[in-house]
Amino acid sequence: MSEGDLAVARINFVRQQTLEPQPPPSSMTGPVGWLRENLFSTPFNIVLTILIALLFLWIVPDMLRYLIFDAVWSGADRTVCLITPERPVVGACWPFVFERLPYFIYGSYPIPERWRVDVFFVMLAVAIVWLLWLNAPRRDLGVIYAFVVTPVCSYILLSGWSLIGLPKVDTVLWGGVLVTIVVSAVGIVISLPLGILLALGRRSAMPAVKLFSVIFIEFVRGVPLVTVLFMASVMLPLFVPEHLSPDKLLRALIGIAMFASAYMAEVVRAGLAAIPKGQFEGAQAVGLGYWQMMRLIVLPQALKITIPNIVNTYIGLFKDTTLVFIVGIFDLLRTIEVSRIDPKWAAPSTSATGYAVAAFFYLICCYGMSRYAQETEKRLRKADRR
Amino acid sequence: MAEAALKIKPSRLTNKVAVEIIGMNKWYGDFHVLRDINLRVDGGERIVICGPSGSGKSTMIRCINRLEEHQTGQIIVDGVELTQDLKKIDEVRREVGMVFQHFNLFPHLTILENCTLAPIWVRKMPKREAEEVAMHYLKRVKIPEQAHKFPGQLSGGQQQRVAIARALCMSPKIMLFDEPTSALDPEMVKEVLDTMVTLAEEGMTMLCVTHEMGFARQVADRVIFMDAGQIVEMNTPNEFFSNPQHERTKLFLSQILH
Amino acid sequence: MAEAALKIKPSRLTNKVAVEIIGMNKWYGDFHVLRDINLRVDGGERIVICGPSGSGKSTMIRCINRLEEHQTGQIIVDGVELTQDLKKIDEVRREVGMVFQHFNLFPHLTILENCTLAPIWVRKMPKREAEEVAMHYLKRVKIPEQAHKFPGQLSGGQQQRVAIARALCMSPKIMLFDEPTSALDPEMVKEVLDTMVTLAEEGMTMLCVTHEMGFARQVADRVIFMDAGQIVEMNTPNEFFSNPQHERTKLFLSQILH
Amino acid sequence: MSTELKAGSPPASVPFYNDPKVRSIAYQIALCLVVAGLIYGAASNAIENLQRARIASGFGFWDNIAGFDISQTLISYSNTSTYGRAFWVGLLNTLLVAGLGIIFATILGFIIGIARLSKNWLVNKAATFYVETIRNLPLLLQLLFWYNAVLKALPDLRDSVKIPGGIYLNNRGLFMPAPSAQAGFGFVELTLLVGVIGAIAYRYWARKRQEQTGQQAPVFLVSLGLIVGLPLLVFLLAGMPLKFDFPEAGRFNIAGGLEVVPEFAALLFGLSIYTAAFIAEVVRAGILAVSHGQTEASYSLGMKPGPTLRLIIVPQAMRVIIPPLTSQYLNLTKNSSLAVAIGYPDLVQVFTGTVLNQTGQAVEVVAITMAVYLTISLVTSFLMNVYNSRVKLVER
Amino acid sequence: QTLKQVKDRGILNCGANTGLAGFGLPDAQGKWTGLDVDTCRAVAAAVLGDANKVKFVPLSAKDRFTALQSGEVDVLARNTTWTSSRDTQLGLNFTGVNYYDGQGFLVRKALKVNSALELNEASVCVQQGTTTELNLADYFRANNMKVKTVTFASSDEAVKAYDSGRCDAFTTDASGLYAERLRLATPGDHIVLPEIISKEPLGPAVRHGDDQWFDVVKWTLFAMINAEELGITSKNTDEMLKSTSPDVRRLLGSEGAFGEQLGLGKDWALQIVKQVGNYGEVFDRNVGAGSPLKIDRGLNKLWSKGGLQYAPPVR
Ligand SMILES: Nc1ncnc2c1ncn2[C@@H]1O[C@H](COP(=O)(O)OP(=O)(O)OP(=O)(O)O)[C@@H](O)[C@H]1O
Ligand SMILES: Nc1ncnc2c1ncn2[C@@H]1O[C@H](COP(=O)(O)OP(=O)(O)OP(=O)(O)O)[C@@H](O)[C@H]1O
Ligand SMILES: [Mg+2]
Ligand SMILES: [Mg+2]
Repeated sequence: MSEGDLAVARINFVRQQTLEPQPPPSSMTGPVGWLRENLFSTPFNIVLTILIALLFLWIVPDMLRYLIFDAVWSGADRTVCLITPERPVVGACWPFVFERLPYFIYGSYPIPERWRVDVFFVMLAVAIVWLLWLNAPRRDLGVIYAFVVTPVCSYILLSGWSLIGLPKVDTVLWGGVLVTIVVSAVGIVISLPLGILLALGRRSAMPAVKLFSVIFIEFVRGVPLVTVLFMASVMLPLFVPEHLSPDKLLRALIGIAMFASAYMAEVVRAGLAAIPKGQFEGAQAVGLGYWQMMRLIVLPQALKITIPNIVNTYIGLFKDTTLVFIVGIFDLLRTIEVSRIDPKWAAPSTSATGYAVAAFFYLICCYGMSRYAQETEKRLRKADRR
Repeated sequence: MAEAALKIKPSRLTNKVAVEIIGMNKWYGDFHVLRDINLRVDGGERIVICGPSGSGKSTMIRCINRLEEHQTGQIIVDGVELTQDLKKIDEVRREVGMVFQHFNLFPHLTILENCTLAPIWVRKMPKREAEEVAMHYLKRVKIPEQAHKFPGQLSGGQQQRVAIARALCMSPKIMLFDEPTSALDPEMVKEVLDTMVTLAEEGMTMLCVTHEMGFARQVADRVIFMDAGQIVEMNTPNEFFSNPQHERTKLFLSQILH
Repeated sequence: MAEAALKIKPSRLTNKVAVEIIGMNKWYGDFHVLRDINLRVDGGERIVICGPSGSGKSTMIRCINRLEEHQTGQIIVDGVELTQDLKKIDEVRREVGMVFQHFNLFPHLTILENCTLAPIWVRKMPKREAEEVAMHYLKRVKIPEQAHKFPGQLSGGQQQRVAIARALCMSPKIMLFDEPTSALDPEMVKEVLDTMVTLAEEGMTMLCVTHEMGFARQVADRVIFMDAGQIVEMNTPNEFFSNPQHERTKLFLSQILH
Repeated sequence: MSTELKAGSPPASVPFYNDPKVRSIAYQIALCLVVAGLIYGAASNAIENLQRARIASGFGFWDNIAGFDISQTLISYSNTSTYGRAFWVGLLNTLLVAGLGIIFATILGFIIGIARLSKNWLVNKAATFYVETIRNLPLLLQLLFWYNAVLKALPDLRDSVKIPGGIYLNNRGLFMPAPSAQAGFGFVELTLLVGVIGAIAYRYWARKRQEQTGQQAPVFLVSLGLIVGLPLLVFLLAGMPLKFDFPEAGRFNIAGGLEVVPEFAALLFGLSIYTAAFIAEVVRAGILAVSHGQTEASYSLGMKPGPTLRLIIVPQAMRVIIPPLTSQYLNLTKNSSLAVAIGYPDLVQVFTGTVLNQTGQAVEVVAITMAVYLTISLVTSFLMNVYNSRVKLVER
Repeated sequence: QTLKQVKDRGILNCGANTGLAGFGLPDAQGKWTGLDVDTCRAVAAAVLGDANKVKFVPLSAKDRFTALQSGEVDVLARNTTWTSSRDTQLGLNFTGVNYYDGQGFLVRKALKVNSALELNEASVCVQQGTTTELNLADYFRANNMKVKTVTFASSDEAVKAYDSGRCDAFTTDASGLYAERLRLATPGDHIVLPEIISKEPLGPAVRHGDDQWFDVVKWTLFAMINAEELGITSKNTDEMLKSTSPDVRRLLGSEGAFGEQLGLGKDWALQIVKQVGNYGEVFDRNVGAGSPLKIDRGLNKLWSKGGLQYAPPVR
């Protein structure tokens, strides 16, 4: 307090020496201070803390015991996972998973051709990292790689092209993680642009466009995907000329993409509703056209606002991929469900072990998505602190 | 409407000192935005704060009702020190009115509802009465006929006047104005300043960030000049305008167009 | 940076008459907000529009680049009549710059990106060059150091200056200012007005809604006074201030504080 | 306004392709043509193919005897009822679980969503943890988990928890005495009606009084008294004109009485918990879309965080919340069909499952199912959209 | 026409179960195994000469009939019960019976129940199936008993619920009952009741109105049964070709033109047996002693051994 003399500062005051900016105080935190502030600041907080701690104590040990300590780790068939007088508690039955793992990943994909799936996974991983890692070099090339090279190459690779010596692999043979990834990747890539178009259509001033968008969105959103896929799977040959009848996986893909788009459209519409009119005016005033305005000004803001909803939709989509089983293609969850039927491994804990694998897989993938989205959100939100 | 019957006088302060700021510092991240602020405002005093753009004027008055947290030093408003204590913050905010630079009207409420919301919910005033008070102030800022429009349908100046009326409807003990006349035409400026003069005469304590030097001259008890996050000079308007001490102040005043 | 080398001179108008408004009327719902507006602005002219709050000033200049649709009458900008024709509206907007009363900066873009966006996408300028131009104007409004901040992190006055720089970066033929100095301190006002004077000297056509009478006196070729949606009086600044004709004008001018 | 339009000069020659009206009409015609073409193509093909395939169709099965049992029926049903009756049983079960699920999920979702924005580290993290786990696991697995957890937590039939008053709780469900009205019960019903009307009137009066005097009345307590207390009093006075059908323990089961099956509890619980995680994110997005200035303005008026949220933030956030919230409601309704996994007899289990299996008329049954869900969805989203257009901002 | 289509296509589309142990289930390599699946392989072997030229389309109980009707699949081999209404109303033709099944009950020993007739008022967990729920209701109605059914989509969940005490009994086709019992925590504590409450003849089906194709599928199945009866196995086909028995010679195509009459090759039955095996082998491999299910052949024994499997002669 350099001029702390308040008596002097009563009426007039002239600063004699300019203060230089100083570094902020190292915030008064130690671990104890942090704890006190964040966990035990009020009675309500204390109660909450204890409750949540208890919840963890209740769940975590049981889970660990089941999945690890009581689990069976090796064996050739069901007998090792049975409950016997010598072994009254049996946890997860891992040898079942070990034996079935290739099936979970590749489904019925012919064994000699499975390297193709591996190559596809690698390509996709590269695409994802290239796109999502903000400091990656040449991200413009990354976009081309991810949206042109990868899809084309993967298509050729996975379904085969006899001209270059890759035997054809029918999509009914695809399965497991492969299908889950393919379907959700396609859905994710298609649904956003389509959803945006539909959302803009729904806000359009042209009655026919608006009507079409509304009908599409409401109807698609309204019927259960299961029934649509059912119709697509068994009824489609009735609606299109026989020779046009598309591949089953493709039908499911179309259905899922349509659904995700309808949901996405509503999500985007919500984001658009939050953009003040001044932004539209500002964009128009600097001479941007409709599409430029949307692309450069409105959508970036609208999408940012609605990121949590987009992630919701993506996560929903990722899980909905499981419905491809209706058209007779087995995704990961379905391969697990089928595997547990195998009498070779029939034991009390087989199902639960299989489901634990599924849960783990979905948790990892979806958590990855939502984590990344939250980082993005945080990054973008820096712009409008205040 | 019997205006005389309305309880629209600002309530009296319980303390002699309205606002006291002692050795206050604030940072935005690494940016030292307010540096060692010391200020004491007595009840009923009218303070004008001016200074170049970005000097921290808005930030300072936002600290007074704790819209921004300060990192070191003390701020005491009407005898209540601003700390983490939520209850005290509420208490302070109830008695301190604020007019924002960007108005921050509630776009989903009509003008009238904007004005009656806080009296009804915070002061527990009957709706009827709150509306009467609101109409009184809306008349005072000359926009009673807009009462049932939404903020989005008003011109900039009209919005600003609503913001002023809204703050006054709470009959606060202390008013903080952040450039309350920026969007107004000279005529309206005069109108609003007149309102403020009346309030001042009724004994309301005011801190006003403004560049209307005329207002400063006419109403202020003291003028504070800020630059680069510091209070550079403080004086009575007369002294301040006729005889600025600090180099920076001189420079600033010399540039004002007349 | 070789500023001299930059193409930052405003482009010349193709027509002698920059803006012509003939018998224009506009309604908001039932509210007749602009009534029979007739105005002709020659290329290179500087017009100041003033008038009480809510008199329709903003609405009028917003009509000129068709942010608002007028219902009857004609508006012709640089020889192009504003009708439903989308292409023409685009053409007009490209050549008409606007500074909003509420700034309307793009919050998701940095200051620099705010300024370079339109030149890059509308004028198809190389990014490099656009950035140079932008920095030039940011320097001119004294905030080059804020170039990489986001609008939300700037003070009100800083934001307003960004809005001005953004409009100038398009080197428009005609500039519309809606209270471009409302949030600025006197010092900055002078700065900005100086910039505008320079632009005026470079021959840019300007329509400026402002209450800075000083500016009107100094730069304007004509002053227009609006009230209740009508143009009440129009004259050279000298005549306007020294010898107002209309009652309303006299009243308005008499109220200005000095 | 249109009258004044004529007064203006005729629009100078606009090239037709730049006239937005012409353009928009062109777009719309093109769109209509494409859509119509697609529909025509599909329809003509379908007719042709259907004729070729000679598939038996029709809705004659509707009135046939169903011949199977359903474990939870809201309307009377036995295995000699018709398929049509089974359909209604399934539909009502779906509506029941979906309706309750929507209510619970909304409440929980709003709480979690707001908690995710809390400054309190623990509350914030707990809410985040909730969202990140629940949202990221497939619903099916969660339902199975909850179902097994419920079954495990409840005691065996023989060790039923007996609650005085003839209530039993075990892993077969919750059994309660089923009331049936006796003479004189009409009075009670009458007073209930009176109570409800009274409560409404009281609310109205309380609002009026608040407007006039600023006093806030204990609306909730008084309403409770009027709606619950008054009829109860009359009930006692009238000599308790109710007969209870008490559940009785048999050899295998508890028979009679009202029954809440564990499948229902697990499904409702699982659905609400799951959807709440999604709703929480929807709510969070909505609240973040309201500019910070609004909160500041409200605080500076002395409003507390609670009212600020209720009166300022949420109303403005609604327009961002509603469209995706509607989606979540629809999702919940559709997800209720996962009931088949845990044995709850919803529409899909009863109708699209068993009835379809019996009759084999997949196309008809699936079409009806689609129509039902579509109707539910359209009604939901219509209501939500009406609400949404009411909260739309009026802007210049 | 289906025969021609299949030959042109070079691959047989076969509707299989989405997963039922012993009847149609992918193994760890993703290869389909099961009794029904092998029936399809046999058709492919007969028609195309290669038992692997089959595309299996997993069908749920819901879509199976529609899929067959709309032409998505050529043959439906998906443990489908042969009933009159399916034959008449749904436009199907059952080509025979490859498994005689019936519905039974599993109960806890602790309940001390010895007959299904003692199950009055019991809760029964049931897997949603084609006729399962109906049979259950019929049985209880016929015997004037009451039942509470809890219906699950998959047998696994039904068994789990039963195991955790939600129900007193679990019912499904007898073939499944044994398989499901393996899943219980302590299989020894449960017994299968003696009553079989329904007739469930399971068999492949084809579309109405294509008699040639109907014959092909029907005789494929008969060929397998006949092969067992005649002692022809996949191992001994080569020796059997040298056999002098006229029945064997006719079946294997060394005598007569029975294959051509069906529109197939001469060696159609030879290919079936060689590549897939005879009925006994297939049964044994998939559900019988050679499989983890270890189901007794019971009704599915050859007629000559006291069972019901009986095939008309090739002649
Ligand atoms: N959230 C923020 N993060 C970083 N810097 C900020 C933030 N908010 C404000 N600032 C900076 O703090 C300084 C003071 O801002 P403030 O709004 O107090 O200025 P002011 O004196 O009110 O100016 P004006 O008269 O233009 O409104 C400015 O330089 C501004 O850029
Ligand atoms: N969307 C709208 N709906 C109805 N009335 C409106 C709408 N927008 C503006 N108005 C009214 O039109 C009038 C003119 O508004 P305008 O913004 O043009 O005023 P202004 O002259 O710019 O005033 P200021 O100097 O206060 O900015 C005002 O009375 C305003 O209330
Ligand atoms: Mg400020
Ligand atoms: Mg204006």
